[in-house]
Amino acid sequence: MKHGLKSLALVALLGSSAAFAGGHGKSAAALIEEATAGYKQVSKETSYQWTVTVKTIKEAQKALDGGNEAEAKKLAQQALDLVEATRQQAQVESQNWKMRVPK
Amino acid sequence: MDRRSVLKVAGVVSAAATALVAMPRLAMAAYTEKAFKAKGGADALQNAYGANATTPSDQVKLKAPDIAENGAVVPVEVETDMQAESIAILIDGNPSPLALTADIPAGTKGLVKTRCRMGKTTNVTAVVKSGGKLYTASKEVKVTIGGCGG
Amino acid sequence: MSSIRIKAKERKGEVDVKCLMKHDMETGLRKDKSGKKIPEHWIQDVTAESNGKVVFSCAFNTSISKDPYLAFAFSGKKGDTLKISWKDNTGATDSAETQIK
Amino acid sequence: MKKIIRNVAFGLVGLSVSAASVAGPEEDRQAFRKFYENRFPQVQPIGDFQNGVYSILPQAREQWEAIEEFPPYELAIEEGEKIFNKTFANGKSLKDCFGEDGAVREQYPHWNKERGMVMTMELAINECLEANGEKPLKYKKGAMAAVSAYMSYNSRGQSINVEIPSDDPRALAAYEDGKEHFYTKRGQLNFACADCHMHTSGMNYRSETVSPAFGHATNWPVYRAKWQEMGTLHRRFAGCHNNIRANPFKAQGEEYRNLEYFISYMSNGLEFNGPAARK
Repeated sequence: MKHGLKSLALVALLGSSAAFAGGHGKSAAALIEEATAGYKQVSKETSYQWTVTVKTIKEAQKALDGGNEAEAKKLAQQALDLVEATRQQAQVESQNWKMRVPK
Repeated sequence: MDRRSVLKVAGVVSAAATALVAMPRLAMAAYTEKAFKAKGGADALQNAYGANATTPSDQVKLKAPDIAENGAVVPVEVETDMQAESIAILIDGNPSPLALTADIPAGTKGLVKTRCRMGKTTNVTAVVKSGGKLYTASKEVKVTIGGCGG
Repeated sequence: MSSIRIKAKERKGEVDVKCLMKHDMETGLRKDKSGKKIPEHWIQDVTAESNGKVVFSCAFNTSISKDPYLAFAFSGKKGDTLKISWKDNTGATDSAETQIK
Repeated sequence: MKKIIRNVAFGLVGLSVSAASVAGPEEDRQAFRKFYENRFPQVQPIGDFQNGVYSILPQAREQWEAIEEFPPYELAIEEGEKIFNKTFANGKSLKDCFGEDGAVREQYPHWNKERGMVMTMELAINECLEANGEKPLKYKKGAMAAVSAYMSYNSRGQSINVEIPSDDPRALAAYEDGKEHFYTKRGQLNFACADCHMHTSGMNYRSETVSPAFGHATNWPVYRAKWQEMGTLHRRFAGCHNNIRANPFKAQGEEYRNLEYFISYMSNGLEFNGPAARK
C-alpha cells in the first residue's frame, strides 16, 4: 500500500499549487532566487525538469521588473511549488515506474 | 452526401439566372482572382463558370474523410462517369471556398485527386460541369484540433 | 532539378498520372517568428501536355496543401511524353517532362 | 479525482506483481508484445504494427494510404540521395562508411562495446561526416532527416534485430535505463511514455488516438503533417516531452539513445519501413 499512498500524495500535490507553502514574508526577488536555485538543484540531482517551471520563473521576473511585487511573489511561490512537485515526482517515480511494466 | 448543404448553395443563388448562357469553352483552366477570391461558394461558381445553379447528382463521386487526420492535408478525390468539361472543389467554410478548378478535355478522365487545407469542420463540395450544367456532391469533413502538438 | 515529380503509367490505354510539386503554398495568413505575416505565395496554374497537346489543366487556390499533389488520368500510350508545368502568383514557373511507362 | 483513483489502482496492480523475479530483456520483450497482441487482436498480421496508429484506426488509415500514394517524403529521399553521394573535400563520401546504397538500417541501434554506448544511425552519420573533416548535421530535421530517409528507404524490409550482448553488463544497464525512462512519469502532466502508448493506447486524448508503442521504432524518419516537414525519432521524443511539459533531452544524448535502444528492442522482429507519413 505504501507505493499507492505515495502516488496519491504526489498527485494531490500536483493538483494544488498551494500545497507547498514555504517562504512567507520573503521578498519577491528572494523567492525568485530561491526558485531558480531549487530548479537547478533538482535538475542536477535528477533528470526531471518541467518546462512550466522556467516559464513561471521568467514570468515572476517580468512582474518584478514591471514593479508588481505582489504578482511577482505569487508567481515565484508557484515556481517554488513546481520545483517541489518535480522533486517529489522524481522521488516517487524512482520506484513507481516498475508497476507499469507488463508481466 | 449531404443534400441539405447543396440545396443551401443552390438556394442562395436562386436569384441568378437559371437558364445557362452558352459560354465559349475555355481551352484551359486558369486562375482568376474573381473566382478564387470570392467569399462564397455561389459567387465562386458564378465567377468561374458564369452560372451557379447546381443539381446534386449521385454520378458525382466525392471521396473525402469523415474526420480529417490533419486539416493541413486532407485528401480529396472527385470522379465522375459523366462527360465532364470541368471539375471544381469547394471547401465551404474556408475564407475563399474555391480550392481548385480543373479543365477536362476530351480523352481525359473525369477524375482529379489532390490534398486540401481546411480551417474548420465544413462541407466539401465537388462540382462537375457536364453538358453546360453544374452537378454536385457534398460531404461534411470534421476537422479537430489534436491533443498531441509535439 | 525540377520541383515537379511525375509518375505516369499506362494501363489498358489509360495513363494514370500522379504528380507532386515542391512548393511552400504560403496562404498569406501565416506569421514568421518575428510576428510578421508571410506574404502569400502559391501555385496558381498547372498544365499537363502529352506529345504537345494539353491533356489536363487546373487552377489552385491557397487552400491546396503545401507541396501540392495532383492525380488525373487520360487516354494515351507508353512512350508518349508528358510535360507538366506550373506558374505561381509571383510569375515564377517550372516544368518537368517524363516518358509514360 | 479520477486521476488519483487511477493512479492508486496502478499502484495496487503493480504491487500484486512486483513480487515476481526481475525479468530479463527477452522476457520483457515477450510480455510487451503479448500486451499489444491482447489489446489489439484485430491487428493482423502482427507486422502491421509497423504502421503505428494506422494499424488500429481504419478511418485514418484510408487517408494515410491516400498520402502514401505519392508521399511528400519522396522529396526528402531524393535530397538525401544527393547528400549521400556527395563527395567530401577529402574525396570520400558517406558511401565509404555505409556502402554503395547505405542500406544499413538493420545495424542500428546497437551496443558499441569499445565505447560503452548505444550507437544510432543518425549518430553514425555525423561521426562519419566528422571523421572526414565535414561539418556534422543537426539531428532533428533537414539534411539529417533526408539522409536518414534515403538510407532507411534503401533498407526497407530489413528486420529490427537489436541485441543486448550478455558479455557486457553496461549494455544491459543502457537497456534498463531506456526501460525505466519508458515507464517513468515525467513533466507537470505526470505522464509516462507507457501511460499513453501502452496502458491507454488506442484511446483518445482529446481528438487524438494514441498509437501503440509496439512498432514505434520502425518507420523513422517521418514526414509529419503537423510539422509540414521531415523529422527524426529524437525530434518526436522531444515533442512528446514538451507535450507533457517535461524539458526534452538532447537529441542523440544518452537518454534518448537508450530509450531508442529499449523501444527498438521491444519491436524486434518487425520490419523497418521508414520513411513514413504521419499526421
